[in-house]
Amino acid sequence: MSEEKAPAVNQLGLSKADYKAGASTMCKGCGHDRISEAIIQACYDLGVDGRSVIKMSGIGCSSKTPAYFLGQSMGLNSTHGRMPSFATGAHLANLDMNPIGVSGDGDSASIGMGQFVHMIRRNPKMVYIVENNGVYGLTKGQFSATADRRSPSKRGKFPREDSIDLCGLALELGAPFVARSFSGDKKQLVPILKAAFSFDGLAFIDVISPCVTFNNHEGSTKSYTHQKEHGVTYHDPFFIAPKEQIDIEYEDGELQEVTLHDGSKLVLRKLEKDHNPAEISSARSMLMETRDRGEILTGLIHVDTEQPSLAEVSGLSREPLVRQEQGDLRPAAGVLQGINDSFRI
Amino acid sequence: MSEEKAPAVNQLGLSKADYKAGASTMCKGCGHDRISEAIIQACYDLGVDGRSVIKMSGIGCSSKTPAYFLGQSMGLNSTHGRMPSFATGAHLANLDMNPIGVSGDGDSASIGMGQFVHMIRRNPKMVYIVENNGVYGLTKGQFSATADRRSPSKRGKFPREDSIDLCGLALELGAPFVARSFSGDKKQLVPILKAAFSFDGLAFIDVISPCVTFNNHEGSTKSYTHQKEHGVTYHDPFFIAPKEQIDIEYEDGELQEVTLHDGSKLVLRKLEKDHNPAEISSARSMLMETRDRGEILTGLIHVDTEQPSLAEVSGLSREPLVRQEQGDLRPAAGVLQGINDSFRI
Amino acid sequence: MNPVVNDFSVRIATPNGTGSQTSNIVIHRALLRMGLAANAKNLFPSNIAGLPTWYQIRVSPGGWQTMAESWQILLPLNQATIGKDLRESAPGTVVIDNSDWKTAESAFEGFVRYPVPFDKLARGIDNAKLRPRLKNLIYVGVVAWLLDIPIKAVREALETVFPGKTEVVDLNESAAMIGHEYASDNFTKQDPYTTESADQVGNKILVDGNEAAALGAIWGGVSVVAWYPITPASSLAENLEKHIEKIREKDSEGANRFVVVQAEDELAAVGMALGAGWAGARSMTSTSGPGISLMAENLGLGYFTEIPTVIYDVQRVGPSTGLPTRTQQSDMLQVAFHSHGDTRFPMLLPANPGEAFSMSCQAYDLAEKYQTPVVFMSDLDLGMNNWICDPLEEPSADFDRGKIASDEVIARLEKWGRYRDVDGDGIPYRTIPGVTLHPDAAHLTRGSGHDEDANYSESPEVYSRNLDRIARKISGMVVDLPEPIFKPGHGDMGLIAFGTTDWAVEEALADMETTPDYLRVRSFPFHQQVGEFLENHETVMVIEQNQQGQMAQLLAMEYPQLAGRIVSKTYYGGLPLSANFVREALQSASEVEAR
Amino acid sequence: MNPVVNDFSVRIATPNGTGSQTSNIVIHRALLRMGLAANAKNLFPSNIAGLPTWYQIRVSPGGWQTMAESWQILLPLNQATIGKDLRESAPGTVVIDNSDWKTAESAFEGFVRYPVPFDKLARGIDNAKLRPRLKNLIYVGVVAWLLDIPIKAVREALETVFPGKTEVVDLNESAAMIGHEYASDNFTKQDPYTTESADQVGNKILVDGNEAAALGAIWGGVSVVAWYPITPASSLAENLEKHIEKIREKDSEGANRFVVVQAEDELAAVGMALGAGWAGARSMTSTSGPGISLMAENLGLGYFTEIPTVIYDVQRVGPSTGLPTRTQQSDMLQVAFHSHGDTRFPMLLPANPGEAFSMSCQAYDLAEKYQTPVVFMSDLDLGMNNWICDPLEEPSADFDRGKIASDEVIARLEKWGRYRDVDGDGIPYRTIPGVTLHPDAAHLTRGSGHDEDANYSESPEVYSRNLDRIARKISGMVVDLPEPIFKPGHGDMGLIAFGTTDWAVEEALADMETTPDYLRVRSFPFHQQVGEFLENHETVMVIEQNQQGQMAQLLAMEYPQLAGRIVSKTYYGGLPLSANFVREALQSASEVEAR
Ligand SMILES: Cc1ncc(C[n+]2csc(CCOP(=O)(O)OP(=O)(O)O)c2C)c(N)n1
Ligand SMILES: Cc1ncc(C[n+]2csc(CCOP(=O)(O)OP(=O)(O)O)c2C)c(N)n1
Ligand code: SF4
Ligand code: SF4
Ligand SMILES: [Mg+2]
Ligand SMILES: [Mg+2]
Repeated sequence: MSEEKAPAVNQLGLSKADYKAGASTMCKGCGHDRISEAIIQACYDLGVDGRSVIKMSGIGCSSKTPAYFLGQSMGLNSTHGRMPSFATGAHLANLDMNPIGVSGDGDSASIGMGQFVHMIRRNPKMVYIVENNGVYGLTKGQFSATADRRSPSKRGKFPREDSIDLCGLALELGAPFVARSFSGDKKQLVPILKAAFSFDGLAFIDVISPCVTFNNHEGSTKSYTHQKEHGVTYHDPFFIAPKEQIDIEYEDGELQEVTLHDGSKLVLRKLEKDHNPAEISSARSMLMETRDRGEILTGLIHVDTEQPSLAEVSGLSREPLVRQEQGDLRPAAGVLQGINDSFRI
Repeated sequence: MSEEKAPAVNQLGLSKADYKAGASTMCKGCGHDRISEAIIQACYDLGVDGRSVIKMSGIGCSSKTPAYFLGQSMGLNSTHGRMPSFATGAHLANLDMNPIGVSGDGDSASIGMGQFVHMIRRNPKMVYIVENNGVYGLTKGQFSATADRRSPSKRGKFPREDSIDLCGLALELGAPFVARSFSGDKKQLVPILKAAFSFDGLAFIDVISPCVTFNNHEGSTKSYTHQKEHGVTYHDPFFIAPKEQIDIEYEDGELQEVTLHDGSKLVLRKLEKDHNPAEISSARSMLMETRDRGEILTGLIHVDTEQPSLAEVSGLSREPLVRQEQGDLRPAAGVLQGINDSFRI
Repeated sequence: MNPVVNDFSVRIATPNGTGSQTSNIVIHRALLRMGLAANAKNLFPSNIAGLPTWYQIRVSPGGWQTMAESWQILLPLNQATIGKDLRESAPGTVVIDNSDWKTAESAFEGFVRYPVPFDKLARGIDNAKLRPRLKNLIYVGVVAWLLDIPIKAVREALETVFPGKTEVVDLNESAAMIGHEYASDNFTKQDPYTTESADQVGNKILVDGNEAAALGAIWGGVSVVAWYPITPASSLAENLEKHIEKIREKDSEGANRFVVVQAEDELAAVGMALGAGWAGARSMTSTSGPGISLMAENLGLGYFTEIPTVIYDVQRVGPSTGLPTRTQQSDMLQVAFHSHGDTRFPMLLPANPGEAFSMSCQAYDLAEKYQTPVVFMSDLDLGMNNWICDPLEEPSADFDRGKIASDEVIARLEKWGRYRDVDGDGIPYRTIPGVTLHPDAAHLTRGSGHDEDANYSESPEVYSRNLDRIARKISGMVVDLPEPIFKPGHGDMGLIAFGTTDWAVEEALADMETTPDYLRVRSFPFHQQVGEFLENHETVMVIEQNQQGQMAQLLAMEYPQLAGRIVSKTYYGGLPLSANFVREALQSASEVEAR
Repeated sequence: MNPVVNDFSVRIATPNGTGSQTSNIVIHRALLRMGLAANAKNLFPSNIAGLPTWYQIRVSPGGWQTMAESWQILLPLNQATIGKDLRESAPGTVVIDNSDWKTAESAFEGFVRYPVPFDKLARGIDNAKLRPRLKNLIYVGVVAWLLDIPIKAVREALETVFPGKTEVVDLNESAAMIGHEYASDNFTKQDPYTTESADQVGNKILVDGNEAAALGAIWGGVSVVAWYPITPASSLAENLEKHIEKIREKDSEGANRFVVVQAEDELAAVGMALGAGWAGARSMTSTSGPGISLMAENLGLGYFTEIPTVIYDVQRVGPSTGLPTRTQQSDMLQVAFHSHGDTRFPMLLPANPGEAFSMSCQAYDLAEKYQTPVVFMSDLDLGMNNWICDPLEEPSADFDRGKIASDEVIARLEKWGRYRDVDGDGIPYRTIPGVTLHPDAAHLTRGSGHDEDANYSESPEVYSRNLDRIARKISGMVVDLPEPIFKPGHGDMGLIAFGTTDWAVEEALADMETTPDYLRVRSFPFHQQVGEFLENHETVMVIEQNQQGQMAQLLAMEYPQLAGRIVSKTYYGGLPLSANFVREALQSASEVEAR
């Protein structure tokens, strides 16, 4: 299986260190650092060329993390809540690049809600990660819109509103790839990330990522402990790259396979209960049921590989726009003449 | 029943004309005008004092309509997509007032998505009407975010993205009062509006309101014809004010009653199929099922009278803030002394 | 009575959304067919149907494209405004009214009246379904009779409006003929106004500024367009989409070499434009007042991280919603220092469709060469009204993509850093993700303090140095920005204007004896010539279309030593500026001087 | 060696988020307990833990509250910056370093070094769990030894920091004593710096500007607060909530007479504030750069529809994300002309906590009296640093709610209209929904063109008239806005500053022989005195904390005739301004004059 002991270099001949970047300035133990590690692991395993990735983010502790992974990739740390629009523009400019968008719960669910919703509708190819800790870390611990009503702040205050479930929202909006994971569960997060990279469309991943400084205390529903106690999942996922030999034996019905656009597969080993992420109704009811029970569902919640991506519906050339030259872009001599004629009096 | 032939004056001694305002400047036949009429009718029937209402709106044809109903009420025509925040502020300033927010699909689902979502979470007492025509009327017919993918523009272009179902979104966000109606169906819209006025919390009503100038052509899924052909409902509603004598005879199980905060009732006469709007799961499944069948569900979709309103969770005085005087607001003599002491070195 | 040939304005008052716009355009087009450089201004409300609209067509010997303050011929065909329309007309005005309305006779006193029973005549239109729209054509016929416009010209105009639809043209023509016949049967000409064919237009074209700017963008190589609808900017992006679909060559698979995205709002639109610019595509967004306000924060990011993109601000009357369908030049101060913190945005100030095309095209070079958002400051009058002007000129310059840190460049430079001032001009070398592959190229662009190598820094020195370099870079743009245009006069007074104010100035100066020296500013930051112009004139009047005198204020800030010489004259009622305003402004100034 | 008593700066370099902040505050507080007007500046990064922070405490005979450019005592306790910290220190600086780090001896050359084995000493702390935090207290003890700060003062400081927690105080004190003992056992004093109790503070208080402004808002009667977190503004709203919960009297049912809403963003925050202001409540929002940019459009609505509200802009270093935890005065131009179209926003310019309190309180009267958003322009240095100042003064004036069209007023006025200029001062009478019940009161407030009766209008005359009235109203505010403060000097030069720049100016002027006349501007639009000041001085230097000289530019715009007299001096590195900068600026000017 691909998660077993990694070789010293990957298929590109790169070592894991080649996927790292500057030293993190997160607090020690911050969930966000674990997500950066998972991204590094996934890209290393997949043999991604860092130079084909662009890292996009908004503002927040989470949004700083692109400085701490994939040092060979360029990135843009934009404005608060606006990562989706910057990423969409960058994506359209160059379809060859693989955007990873990193955001926070404040960044996406509060100020960025509008862009979050509309990015899902547009469905650009992109991995969209929300590093969800239920607080504004960088501004020192105010509630975000994913803070649960029953989850007190360190000072014992409670949020006045119900929290937003970004996965629920994404499902309602028709997102084609909806997953949730936990920064403390690399075993689950890494294969999901790999599947997300292989997905041609918006792959949304809500990652519960505890803020050790402001929201990891008793009673918090975004703490490491809470997630360990209340997280549920219905699958053990593992990822198989197109080239990998599949030598897994399995009983019928125990495993579900999701074949992604580039031919790779996410294999889901069923636990306890049936849940077929390809069926939207199954996804919806799983999410609602667990939510009603106070559980936090993780894993691949929904996937739909049929939905056309933004580039497709835009009829966009596969040759990146950034590579088009003056000869491709400026109309030929004579065309202006014709236009002038049409304006003639 | 309350919808029978209206008397010449209502309980306040006001005639219907007292609930009108300036002449409409909408296009002839515009759905929005019918909604204004329904608001006038509902307020007249309820005997609302116009001076206890504030009319809030954003920008668009729809958002202009507060100039055309309830001429005795004050109103604020704010900026594009920002009605929710202005209305929230005005509401908090004076809990005695009853805000009616009027918005468009462009105003609420495109630029205003963030405020729409967060207003639902906050749950201020207010009637929130989206006059939904699937286009930007005032800027001449561009697609809005509620334009269905299969619904062409007058020039035959199709939207590139799936539409947003504002009722679905409201349900997912936990809105306590979710309804949909049709500007062409006053019989349904008026009682729903009355129930909304009587509701202590956010009463959201998505009203399909055809734009005769830009989106009423063949193929459009927001046309009068389309709504008449594809609209479905499971209830005939009627509204009973607290003081009204109930002399309706009914068979058990045929009628559902929703008792609202002021003691009035919305009575739902069952059609065809069972749907209990007090059950969120019933609401969800009805909405999903009809949507999947290409139908547009109208009626009261969901109601939850238990959810605490913004004023409640804020512990706000029932005495309106605007009526508080200097004596109530400025700390007593001596308090500053104490504060200075605490700052003493 | 001597005939007045080719020298009058016709004002047509109608409710909007009733189809009268077609008739108005037909009259305008018919005059154009006669070789007259007729100008038309559309004064429309912020509404879809039913509110007052005025359409004013002007024919003048000089072929002026400005709106006159008065009119000689009035068609008060809106019952809601007829009283006001008549009151605002000068004695002797020719009035063509609807006699079926039974307006009090007294209202027409002092006018030359041609009463037409439009409602009755309309019953003569066979096609009942189209009758409400065709009814408007009747007044076209009456006007044609009045001004002696050949029926042929009317038909040709109809053919331009309904290309290839002979049946529709026939229907419309016959409706017009109803009016024409009624007038020739019932009226004798009592007024002097008439037309004669002439050769005022020659090779000229008729186009509005938004369409010209849209074409400029295509020639400038734009490939990512993100916008959000707003009057008066919408037609810029809409025309761009329409044309680019046709004239931008497809790739070998027939796919698009561009993308146009209708964003969910202006925050997203400018975000997409900046994202695309950052990734290396030529990108743009277009908007007006409220939208430009919403873009403040993101534009500040673009300025400080040095991302090329082009913003079109088609100005309308502000503040707030203001008069969304009226014209103004009142976003100047806001845009110049947009966003919090120290910024100074380059602005292009086109005055006519030719410049709208060329400056729009050039904007992409400027944005990429100087790695900054460039703001194209148009206005509703330029953007949405049609102008007779010279044909658009093929740009002579090739794309200038500026300093791109290709792999070779990085290898060549001793040490490449995203924000290093290698050449001493303040302009660093930028990378393009996926194109620049050199291992040193990667970095994270950020709006927070950063050093020459794009690393995070909170050092005061690094911060100040960076800000200074950017300021130097922006100031350095003058060598490539459109130069001011100097037109010598006789007086020792100077006159400064910009944008569409130019048309009124040109017309006013044309018939003055002692004209001031005139400098038309075409960009910000200002060229040296602007300072010299202030130095060379004791008094410099600045005429502009906003309340505060924003250009005058910008000049005072940039040239404090000379600020005392500036006299600011402003119009801010929202109508296109008239030559008369300029005349009176200059008059008042010379009076001041004479005292 | 003569002792240097009560005249030095101590600079402490640590990584943030390690608990060192407590130790720093204890040192500061201990000096205050001695009666010294010690000032402390916290230079912190935009980060939660691990990045470099500096804390600089200054004791001076004058009790100056500005930061000195240099320091006499350095604690380089951050391994990431020790090299830089030492390099930046002047020869002779006293250095207390961590000798366990094995820093090269050579780095300490020229300094007076007291090496302390902090790591080793820390092992002496019993409480293993608290050891990492308590470890920081060791250097408190060393500093106490060095400066002869009585242990009693340290203990009292700890009691202020941990009120009522004797156990914690004991623990901390004993940690401090480890350092104190080590130092007294191992070092002999080799430097001259020491302290003595004094009476510099008297009745004074210690408070930061955000807390003072928050209290001012409570005294000003704010009842609807909507905000979105952002450094350095967050603590304003947070303190407001904390205090108002305690000191605003509850109603008879124990319910709140206020509401604080954490909005989803700044667009919503200002929308709520304006909605509440429109409805008749006193309302506010607070933010910084990026947030103030996002408020542009809605503030324009507030300006044009004439809605009272108060906006607090705690300025930080821009543009874009800039240096979010550093100070600047660089939003001046943006705010003055915020939003598209012609606007001119009144700004209050507090320089110290006393003014933060009084101007914040007054802002609500101004907003309601003049029916406009009023912007309170603070900055990070004022807002987040503690200042020693006079006690806050109970406001003497009662609420001035301005012209409210009550039922009686409407009945009395011949014809009431929301935007009628009844009194000739440009200020109309406003209604309060639900309170004004007169049948004529109802109207629809709108951001589009409107006439005196709030009806929709596209008339150019109506529009211009309305804009002119608003401009007149805003200009008329000067009678109530805080006046500039004039401080006569000797030279014939003038000096203008505003906000926190004042502290550095005051200090610089105190020890100069020939001082310029000094005018501290405290609001915009400017008072007549400002123009007169320019008139009375051939040269007026304007010192401010931004790159462009934004105040100088505003002055040039407002007084073009006198603009040539303005000399602009700017600092924009983000540190609190030093007196030395002012001294050098004045020096350079007098050199210019001498030439
Ligand atoms: C327009 C704007 N408003 C406010 C801020 C201040 N701000 C910086 S980060 C942040 C919250 C970030 O929270 P989240 O996205 O959850 O990230 P986290 O730090 O928790 O990872 C805020 C409000 C800003 N930078 N820009
Ligand atoms: C910030 C901003 N952007 C754009 C506009 C232009 N605009 C006015 S109305 C409108 C769309 C309105 O559509 P909708 O809300 O659906 O209302 P409708 O006219 O269809 O009733 C737009 C984009 C604006 N006024 N403000
Ligand atoms: S404050 Fe919270 S989110 Fe930010 S780095 Fe620290 S632990 Fe992580
Ligand atoms: S354009 Fe459409 S939405 Fe607007 S008034 Fe006309 S019909 Fe109604
Ligand atoms: Mg967070
Ligand atoms: Mg609409």
